[in-house]
Amino acid sequence: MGARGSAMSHLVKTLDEALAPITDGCTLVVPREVSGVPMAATRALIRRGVKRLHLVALPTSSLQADLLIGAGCVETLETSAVSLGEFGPAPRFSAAVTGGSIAMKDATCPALHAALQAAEKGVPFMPLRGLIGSDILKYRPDWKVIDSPFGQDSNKADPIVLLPAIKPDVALFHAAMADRLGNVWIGRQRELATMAHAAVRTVATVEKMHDGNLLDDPVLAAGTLPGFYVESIAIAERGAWPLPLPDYYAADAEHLALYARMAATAEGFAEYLDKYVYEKQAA
Amino acid sequence: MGARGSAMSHLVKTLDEALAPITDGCTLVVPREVSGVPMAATRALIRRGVKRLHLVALPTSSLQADLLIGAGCVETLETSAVSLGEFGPAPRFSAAVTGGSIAMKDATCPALHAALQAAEKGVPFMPLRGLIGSDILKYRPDWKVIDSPFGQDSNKADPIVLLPAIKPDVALFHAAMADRLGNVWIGRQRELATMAHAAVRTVATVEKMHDGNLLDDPVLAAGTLPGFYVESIAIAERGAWPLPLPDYYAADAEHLALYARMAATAEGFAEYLDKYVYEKQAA
Amino acid sequence: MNFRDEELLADVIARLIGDVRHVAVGNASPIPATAALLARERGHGRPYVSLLGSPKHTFWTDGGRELFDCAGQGRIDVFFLSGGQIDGHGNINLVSIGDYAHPKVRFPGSFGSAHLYYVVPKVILFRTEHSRRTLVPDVDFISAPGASEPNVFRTGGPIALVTNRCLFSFADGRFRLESVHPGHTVEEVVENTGFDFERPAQVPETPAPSPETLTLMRETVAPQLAEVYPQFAAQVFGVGQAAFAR
Amino acid sequence: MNFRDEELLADVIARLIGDVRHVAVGNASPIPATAALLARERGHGRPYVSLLGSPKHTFWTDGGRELFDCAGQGRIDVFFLSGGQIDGHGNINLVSIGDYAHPKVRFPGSFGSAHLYYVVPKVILFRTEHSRRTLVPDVDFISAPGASEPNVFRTGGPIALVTNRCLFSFADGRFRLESVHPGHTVEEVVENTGFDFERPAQVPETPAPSPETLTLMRETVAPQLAEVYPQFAAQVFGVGQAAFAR
Repeated sequence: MGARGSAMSHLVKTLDEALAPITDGCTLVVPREVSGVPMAATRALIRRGVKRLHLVALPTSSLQADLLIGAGCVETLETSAVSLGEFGPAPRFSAAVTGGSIAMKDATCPALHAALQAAEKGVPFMPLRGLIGSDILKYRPDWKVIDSPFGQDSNKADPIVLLPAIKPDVALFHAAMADRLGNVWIGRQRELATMAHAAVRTVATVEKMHDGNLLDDPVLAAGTLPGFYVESIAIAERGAWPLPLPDYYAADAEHLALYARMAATAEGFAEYLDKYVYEKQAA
Repeated sequence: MGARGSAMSHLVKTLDEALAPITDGCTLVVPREVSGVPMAATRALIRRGVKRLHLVALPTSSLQADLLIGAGCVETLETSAVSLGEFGPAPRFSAAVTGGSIAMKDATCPALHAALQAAEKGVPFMPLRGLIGSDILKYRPDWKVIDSPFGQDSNKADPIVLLPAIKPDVALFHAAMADRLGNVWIGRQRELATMAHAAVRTVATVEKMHDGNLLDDPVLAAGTLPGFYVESIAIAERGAWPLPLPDYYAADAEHLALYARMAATAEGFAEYLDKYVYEKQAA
Repeated sequence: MNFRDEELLADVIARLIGDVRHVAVGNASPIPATAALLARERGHGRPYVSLLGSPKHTFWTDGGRELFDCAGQGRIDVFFLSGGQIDGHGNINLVSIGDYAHPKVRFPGSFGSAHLYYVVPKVILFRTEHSRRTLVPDVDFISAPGASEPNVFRTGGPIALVTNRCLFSFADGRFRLESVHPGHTVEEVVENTGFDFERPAQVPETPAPSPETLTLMRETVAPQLAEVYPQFAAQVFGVGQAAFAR
Repeated sequence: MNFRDEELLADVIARLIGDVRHVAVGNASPIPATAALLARERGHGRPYVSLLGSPKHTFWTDGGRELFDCAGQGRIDVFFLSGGQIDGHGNINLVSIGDYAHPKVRFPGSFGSAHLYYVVPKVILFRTEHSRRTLVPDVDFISAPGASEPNVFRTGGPIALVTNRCLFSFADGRFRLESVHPGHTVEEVVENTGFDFERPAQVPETPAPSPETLTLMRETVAPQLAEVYPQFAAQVFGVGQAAFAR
């Protein structure tokens, strides 16, 4: 593994370099609030001015989607919900949907998990129970209903929804640590592995580098995404701030409340961007 | 969790008690050689004289299936391969198939993984690429071919195989450790979690008990099957012997070579059972 | 014994939960959480209670899909849903008001409702605001329907709707007024409900929580709740941070 | 330079591997493993090599399904398969001889072949025993077919068959004799092959491994191989346990 090992250390890059695979117009999948949201990376993408993202939030999002939408980076959004949780609705998301400035692909949580798993398994679709009779299904012409060939009663159709695989160009998330071989410790957040398996490329930010090979210790290996799937890594301390990195740090409730207040208006949101996103670049 | 906690400690039983859910005629799923094969439990089942098992070996088996088949415990076997690996063919398996004493449901490895994942997800089937044109498919009337509604070319059918979910009555495996709440540390062997999710009941044997709650430590939790899915646990030190428990102990090559020699004939196999399976009961 | 609205609602919900194996409660649902923990105390550890969003009270180790897989396996018996709108057919709307393509109001989204509503045997709808704005004849967007055609696979669905004014049961595609909470009237319920519903000639009053129930909630449930909902536990039950030590 | 049969075969296979990203080698396959490691040395770290059955040389952390998922994702470029029987259509049989319901001989089973053969772009068939018993006109049981109808999703399949006597390429549903190994003859190949195959007017001899290749195999590859196949490495390359220290 010597040659591979030395080649792999080039994976660790500056934040901006690591984010290079996320190009204008690409399909980007990001995780839910408790699974390691790459907020430092999100601010860097906004500073770079990424455009026309097809954002897939697995299966929901909060501040991250709201910021990207407010900053004009998103063309379509596929997700099951965007909300600031106890801090209220996601104001830029709501404004963009009612204002018609983004295209919505409304889903339901397990449908997004299943569609990513389809790409992970290299199959064109996954079936899912539920959905039939909902308006979610009605507005998703890309989802198909078939009569299951395994229906119990041959006299009655057994309709079931098939969801096409979602194969993102890039998966982006934040995690506790990585090693120089590109292995990333993701713990119980198994959907991060599914995202990486499903996506063409994976970019991770991490709190810190781990000395040695995460796969050498069976206990750490159990929670590790192999570097085989990883394109680039950047160190971003407190890289989920102001969102939490569960088991490591809590959400910054005060800042989230501030965001909810400022982002309630377009002007306030612009001020927030100036102060908390663009300022970082100047610093 | 207090009440639940005290209720849960009743999960830890003697080996024979723990195996009670594995009744005659049940569908039992067991893992491949490197994922923790419950050999002590297998010998206990043979001593108890379990009959007519529908054995699903995910996705292959070695000594375990050969022993159960030779001892007359198996009615049907669904798997992708049975072999003693470097110790040669599995003699009792080969004899039973050529002699017609068990019914075979030949599969291919990813088909079994997918069929268990279907049960895990509560869907009636999973699609899989490949298989079309093989005799595996030809002899599996329970597998269906449909025309994928997501085919790229509307003028051409895009046939794909749908595999019905496998929902075993019991999942049985051996792992490194468990705690008194029923949580079992399975490490990287994620198919053990899928087996447990898919099965109605799960029985695990473990090398040792872990003090405290495996879910309390995020690093251990990443490799833990929650006790929520577990019906019973028994301690069985070196419970995979003579097979390996990877990261803990290697296979007993000498014993496996001995088995291969003895099991080559029905008489030799009977002698093996007397010496290495029934003797344990007398001891 | 005096009691608070929250205590009455939790008691109502605990009775609806009944004798089951596993209750899962979504994020930001302190009253259903109180009810689930109360049911567990009464059942001496049964049902198993998962409080989503609390790592201490959930067991998930297979990522975000595990909750839904678990429901698909039939391992979740009770779940709670709500809606920006709920209609008389049991349909819930978590998406938008107005035309979907050009909505007047946008809600967060459907979350897992379009799956869980079909596969969790007892879904309890919970919406404290009981008004013609929230309880409508027909929702503008069906995140998940209250009932399905007979050949649609469905092992679950709504069994009841609990509001700040009353308890409705749900069966055969319709709501039925089961009881009106103390201090409220049938007329008030009719006036504030946008959909038709069945009702008996005499609508009973929702029974007040018994002194035993109140004691159990305040002394045993509240300290457990305080770990997950400290503000709620302090406000409703006067349980402070000290309870963490228990 | 003198060389052993195993060295010749590994060199042939390394050339078939070509310039790819990822080669996966199944259990108990020391010669393909030698070839994959040789290709990696020549490519200065590319391709990535997974030796199944060796925790040191595999990265899997998602259980037994990850290999197949990985292939389904298009992330495995080269894999090796064999067969109790291999026929002239590239069909392989890993199941049984005789009627499937009442077989005369039972092999272990198809393993992952009925998926991997379809989705791994370069499948190299490897069977050292080259006889009319193993290379047959038609297999008794098709574990996986060599070719498929045009509308069947197939991104992979066999590209070659390497035996102890020769190298066949495979294209358009047929084998073609590409070269005969030193010490063997075309007549011998014809005599020992149960299926028809194409062949050029002049069949070249398989080139011997170059001195550079032999040095690379013996000095650099063999010590790596010894971790996984100590017996093979010792027998073929004379590498002992001491190599572990490297």
